[in-house]
Amino acid sequence: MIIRNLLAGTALFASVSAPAFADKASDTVNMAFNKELETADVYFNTAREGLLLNHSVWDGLLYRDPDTGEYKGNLATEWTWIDDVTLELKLREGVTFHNGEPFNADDVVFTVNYVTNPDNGVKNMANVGWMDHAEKVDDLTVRIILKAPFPAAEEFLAGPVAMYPDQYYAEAGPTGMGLQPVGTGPFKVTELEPGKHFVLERFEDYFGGPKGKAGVAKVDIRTVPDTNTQIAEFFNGTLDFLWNMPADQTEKLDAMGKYQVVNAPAMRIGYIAMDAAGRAGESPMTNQKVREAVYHAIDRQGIVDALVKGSSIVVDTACSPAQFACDQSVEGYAYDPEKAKALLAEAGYPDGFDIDFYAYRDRPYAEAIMGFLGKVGINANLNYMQYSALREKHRKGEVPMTFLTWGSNSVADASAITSEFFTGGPQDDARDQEVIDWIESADSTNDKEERKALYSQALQKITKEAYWVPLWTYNVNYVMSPEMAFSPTDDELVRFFSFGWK
Amino acid sequence: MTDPILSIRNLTVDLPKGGDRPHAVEGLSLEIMPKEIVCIVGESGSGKSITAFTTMGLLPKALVPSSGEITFDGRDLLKLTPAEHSKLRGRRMAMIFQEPMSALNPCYTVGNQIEEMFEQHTSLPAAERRARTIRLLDEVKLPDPERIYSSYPHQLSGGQRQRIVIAMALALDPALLIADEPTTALDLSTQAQILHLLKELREKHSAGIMFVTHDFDVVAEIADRVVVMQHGRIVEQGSAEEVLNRPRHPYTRLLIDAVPRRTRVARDSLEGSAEMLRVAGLEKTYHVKGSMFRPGRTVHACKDVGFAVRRGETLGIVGESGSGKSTLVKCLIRLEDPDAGQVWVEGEDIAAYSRRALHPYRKMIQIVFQDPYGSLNPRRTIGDQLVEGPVNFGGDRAEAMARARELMKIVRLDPDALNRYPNQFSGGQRQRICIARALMVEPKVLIADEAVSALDVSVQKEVLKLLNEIRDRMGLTVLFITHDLRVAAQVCDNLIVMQQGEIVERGSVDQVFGTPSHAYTQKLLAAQPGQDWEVPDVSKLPPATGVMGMGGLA
Amino acid sequence: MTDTTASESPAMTLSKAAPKEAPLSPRQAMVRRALRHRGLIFGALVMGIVIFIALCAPLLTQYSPYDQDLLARMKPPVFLGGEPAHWLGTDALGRDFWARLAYGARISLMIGLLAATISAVIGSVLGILAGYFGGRVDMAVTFLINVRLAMPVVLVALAVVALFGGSLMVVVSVLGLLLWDRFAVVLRAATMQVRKLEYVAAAEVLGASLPRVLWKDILPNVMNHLIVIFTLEMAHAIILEAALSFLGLGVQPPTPSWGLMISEGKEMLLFEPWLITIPGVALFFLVLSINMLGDGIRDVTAPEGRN
Amino acid sequence: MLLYILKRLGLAVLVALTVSALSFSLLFMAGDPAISIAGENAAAEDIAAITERYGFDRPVLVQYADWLVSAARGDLGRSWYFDLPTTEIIGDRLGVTMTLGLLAICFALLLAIPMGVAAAVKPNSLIDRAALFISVVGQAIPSFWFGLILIVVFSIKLGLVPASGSSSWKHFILPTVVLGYYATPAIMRLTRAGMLEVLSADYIRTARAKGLAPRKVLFKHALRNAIIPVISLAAVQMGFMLGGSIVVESIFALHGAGYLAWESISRNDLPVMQALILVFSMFYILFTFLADVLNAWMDPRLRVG
Repeated sequence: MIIRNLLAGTALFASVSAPAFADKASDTVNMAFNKELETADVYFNTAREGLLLNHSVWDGLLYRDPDTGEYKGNLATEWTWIDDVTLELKLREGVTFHNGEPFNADDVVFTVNYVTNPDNGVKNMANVGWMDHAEKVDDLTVRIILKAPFPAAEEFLAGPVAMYPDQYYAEAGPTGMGLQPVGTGPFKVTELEPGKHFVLERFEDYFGGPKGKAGVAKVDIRTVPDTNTQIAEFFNGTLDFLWNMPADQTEKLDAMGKYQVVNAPAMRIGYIAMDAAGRAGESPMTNQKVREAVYHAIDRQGIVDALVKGSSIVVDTACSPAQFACDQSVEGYAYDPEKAKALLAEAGYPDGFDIDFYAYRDRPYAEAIMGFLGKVGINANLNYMQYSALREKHRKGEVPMTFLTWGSNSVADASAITSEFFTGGPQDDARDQEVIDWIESADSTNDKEERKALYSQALQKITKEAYWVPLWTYNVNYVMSPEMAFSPTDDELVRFFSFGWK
Repeated sequence: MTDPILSIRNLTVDLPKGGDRPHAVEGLSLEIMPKEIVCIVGESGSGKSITAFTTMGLLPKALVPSSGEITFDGRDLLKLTPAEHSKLRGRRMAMIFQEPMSALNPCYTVGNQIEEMFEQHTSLPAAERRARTIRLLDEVKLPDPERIYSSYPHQLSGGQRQRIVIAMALALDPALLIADEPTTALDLSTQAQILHLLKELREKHSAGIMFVTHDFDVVAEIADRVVVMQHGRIVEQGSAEEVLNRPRHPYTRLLIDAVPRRTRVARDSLEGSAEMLRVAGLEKTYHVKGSMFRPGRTVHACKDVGFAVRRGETLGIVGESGSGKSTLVKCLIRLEDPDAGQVWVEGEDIAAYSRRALHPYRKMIQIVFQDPYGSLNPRRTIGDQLVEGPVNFGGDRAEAMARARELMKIVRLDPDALNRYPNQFSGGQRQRICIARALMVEPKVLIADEAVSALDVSVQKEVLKLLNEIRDRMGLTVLFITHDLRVAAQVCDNLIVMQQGEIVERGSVDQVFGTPSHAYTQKLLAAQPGQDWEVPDVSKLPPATGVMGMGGLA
Repeated sequence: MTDTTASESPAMTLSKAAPKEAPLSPRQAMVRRALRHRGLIFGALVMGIVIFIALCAPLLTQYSPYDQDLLARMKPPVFLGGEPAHWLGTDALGRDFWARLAYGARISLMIGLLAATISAVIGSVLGILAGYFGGRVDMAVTFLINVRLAMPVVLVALAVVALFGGSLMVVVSVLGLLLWDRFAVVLRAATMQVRKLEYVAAAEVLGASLPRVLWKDILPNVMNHLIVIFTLEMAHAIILEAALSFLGLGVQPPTPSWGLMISEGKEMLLFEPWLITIPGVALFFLVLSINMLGDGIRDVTAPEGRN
Repeated sequence: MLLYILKRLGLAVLVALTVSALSFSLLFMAGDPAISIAGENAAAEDIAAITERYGFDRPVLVQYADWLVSAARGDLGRSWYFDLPTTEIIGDRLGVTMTLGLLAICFALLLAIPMGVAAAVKPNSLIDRAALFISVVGQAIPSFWFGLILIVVFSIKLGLVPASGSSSWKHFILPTVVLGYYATPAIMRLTRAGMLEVLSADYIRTARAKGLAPRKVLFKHALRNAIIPVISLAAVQMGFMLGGSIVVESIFALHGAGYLAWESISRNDLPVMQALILVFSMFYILFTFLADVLNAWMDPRLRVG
């Protein structure tokens, strides 16, 4: 009986009666991170979990409405470009930090100058490196001086660039901030065990910006690394909110009919990068026909339908459709294994070839890709490794072919991905001067139309030359207790303040 | 006449199926009177220990008494429940074992272990228990009872431990004392003391003693009555005087005849025979490393040892355990490197030769070890092990095999045995094989290191005879290492006596036994049991009577 | 005095009784004991089946363990209502589960055998040398053993695989290099014991060279320990590989390793538990059979070992 | 006595040094640590800055010497991931692991010793077979699999205990069973074998010949001797278990040192890994040392010269 139950899945939960989600009464949402967050200081972590805390505990100067994509004032109420590299912002009055410290121009100046100073060792320079420094004009007016024109400035100011209290941070530093975060956001952190446990409570004195007052009194976050354990806890009612559930489990949970299951698109896309420039030595990947064959060989739609599921779509651009300037009219190469074989034969590989194939996440997707490659004769040997190890190998140019993903830090601008990988940097496998030039000029102008046009050109060429095989967009599955009210956005950001009850 | 303390009638103990015989003990009957020492004698496998263990109720589970009765204290012990039998043990009947080294629990002080007797069987207060324990320690003549009381077994010598076991056995003044080879594992001098102690105790206490042994000297020393066993049956019993001097059963006669005589078989003079081996100034010191809780110490195992042996001579090296004779042997065959001194073999001093230089001289000196079970590799056939030597010295394998067949005949084994494995042979056969193996390389000197000590008397006799024959036939020089003075007396030409790494006495057998000069030798000789017994010449006795049953008792 | 045989303990009477009846060579006696040993027979039987499956995998299934079918994912096995075409069902990529299991037996056995062989060579060489020579050699080996024992196996293995990437070779080497300690410890002790026996001395006196003594007199007499430890470590290596694969740091997919199958199935633990139950049970029985085989060999080669 | 302890300690330090040197060279041989520190979304310039800041361009030997010097001062470096002192992070996690380890070893001892003793007293009886079964199964069952099955049965199906976390004693039940069961077979086998050996020892025969009650023979005389090697095995097992709790901690999401180790591996947080290897090996060394002392304390042959 037990054996049979162990074998047959769904029978297991016959006895799982209506779980006791008693949390509406306590006004607390229990949720889990599946990795340990290194520090709560947003400038010293690069994790998605850190971004989540960032958005609920701190505020940026601006705010991007997740529904309309429109930028709104947040800690700043008005902002104007004085010139290409100078942005003046009027600050909101009467905002206080969780520790009671009032918010003013000094905080902005301190924060910007602190994080842009390389000596302070901020981890994610890409988020702040575009700023040179900030200047105080008066108590409620500041100017941020850019190093060079940076079109995505507003996006970054609405995203990762959080404002810190100058007095507290000067004293506590990153370590203190990591252990006792202080921000202006709708939630304050009341309990924190590094990497293990965060308790957020509604900040009653929240100034009431565009984020709005927190809908629940408390969010209790524990680190539960294992998906199964998370689901088990969810069944037992000790978790109310599952986030980033894999597609298969989500389907099963949905089929049980007891829980709310929501899927939302994410900005992350998957892609196959190939060593077109031949950095790893003479490899078949330097041949455009081979790259096209790879493109033709993989049934991306099939993988999306069977494995990725949700709101994911197949993409043919080296960026996410949700990003600005990501031209969706680019046409890729369709699934056609016969064509792929023919191309391989043309390229001089009628019997296919062996190649090292690297991946760091979503092992089943990688295996599925390998399965399709195998069918046209490309025998891919998987090297599944830690991200850091893979990235290092890639940077050294030792990776002929790899399955990667990029989430763009939820920055809704093509520059957050295309510029990262196609401007001749260590992870640029194409090293196409034309592409580099187009993107560089796109990134140094604030003219939106011009940028769109330049990006379109670059993206066209990237796909045409099959430098990458763009695969699909990712999606995020949320599973909630029946009482919870939450509508996810399509940028992989869980805004805790928008949690509520039905 | 008083009633016997113990009366065994018709006892049969079954062996588990598949053994070589159905019963361990069959139809056994005997009686023990108060203050009487009854010796049960027999070779290994005769069932003598099983008789003792059945009486104590300590048989292994596989062995079951199937018939007969053992009357003790008016009750049949075989009908008792284990719990009832357990109550008798220690209080009414007690036992002394062979191995004093392992008979005591290493984790508790000996005082504690003796006191347990009182704890279990009496309700004496603690102080009284202690006092009586101290008194017992005093009674078994242990020095400084207070110190001994709180000693752990490992801090005591074998003889002292045996006294503890005896004290334990005597604690509650039992009516029956069973001693199972109590002195076999002890040195000669200790054995003498223990035997003396037992005789004394018999006088003071009224207990009857069942004394199991294989040693006729011990029997002669201590027995009032003797029971001889063979293959689980009693073949003869009677008073000690009768059995020892006028044995009637052929088997008893065989055993007694096998006891080595204290006199040497006359041999041709060795005068003029060439010197074969000379040892001079041999020194060997061991450093025993300390452990975390024990300091290291240095043992001087050989001090300035020197002697010479002629061709054809048998030199006996006699000493108790720890006298350094084994170390001497190891140095001679270079299993150990001597610290100093010379070992001359045919004019070469091999003491300091490197392993490589030594190789050709290895075959000059060969050895037969004590343990017949440990000296043959169980995973190789006899033949393979025999040809090992010649092949190592560059010989031809087929030739060596032929010689092996030859030698098997000489040691009186079937040459077919060469294809078998050691486990298919008995102890005596193995020793013959070992002798053959040693002879394979045609050595000049053969060392017999306690080579017959582990064997039953009758087998021992055969092997000794074989050794002598081979010596004479091949002109070997023999170094005969032994702790057994009788054996030494019988086979050796000359003797050296070792004590604590030094040679304390040397001379011909007659000199050493007749007029010992060193106090230690004198003490050793005096400690021999059964000195008053002159082994009878069996051939001069009247013809043997047949198997006797209960006759002896009548 | 160390005169022991003159005693007549009941146990000795028994053990001596046997050879008299029918003199068997040690090998014959061993075979006879082996045939009577139930655990050994069971172990050998299961092990035999696994080896058979591993060797004959291509004959036992028409599927390749690598062929995926995204439209037939996670089909349940026959006994849970699946179709007979895939009698053990299919995995998350639609690969035939039975084919993966059968080919996976090869991987598990190979990892076990290779890793145990590497560690057996390292461990027994060190152990035998230490046991034979004693002194400084022994001190050095004991130190190495201590160092090895002080290194947390799982942690180090995980770290190495994480840093160097997980290929079959890496996994096998890491396990082989980490599991030699027991060989060394046991063989050191066994060699010390055998070394004291007089036949070793006799061989030396008979002029046998050192390698010959080690090969002819020491090795055969510690061989039973070696074999027993070999089975133990083989089982250990198989379990560890599974654990590494489970933690995502073992051999590379799509290699059909049982550990990897459990790791892949773990994702759906709560919904399709058979995905981990089947390879888990297979792994359990393989390890069980190897261990029972080892226990059996120990009992059979050293009859006094258990009772 | 003192000298021997000093010698022993010297040896322990040497072992620890060797282990640390081995692990250091192993860890730092592979991969550029700067990328690990920078994290997944870091850009190129971040990585270059980090390489310089941490001095990863220096020779490995220099870096090891550096590490060693500060380790001697009790500073095992800063976690690249948390940017906190590793000692602080590990100290924070060690409690859970120690608790788990102690509970598990107690569980193992409580299960193994009585069963081992009972099995030895009645060989081939039902209880002997049961003990054999438990130990054979224990050796063969993969602990990660066993853990998952226990979660499914006791946590999901029966809802008796929580599936993960470490906030109450209930959370420790399943991990204790899994980890403890892992150590059980070895202890049970040793207890059984030891008891069998001891029970056939001469001094047990002596004790029985003294007419002692069977219980006293068994517990006072037999167990006391048989338990000595078991205790030292248990201590060594404890050392192993702390190092081996990675799997169990990751399944049950216990935030202990084992889980930290696993996470640190996937984060390439070398200082933490390095420190953990050192800490775990120190524990092993400490436990074996304690086992020796305990042995000597229990066995007068070692204690009294």
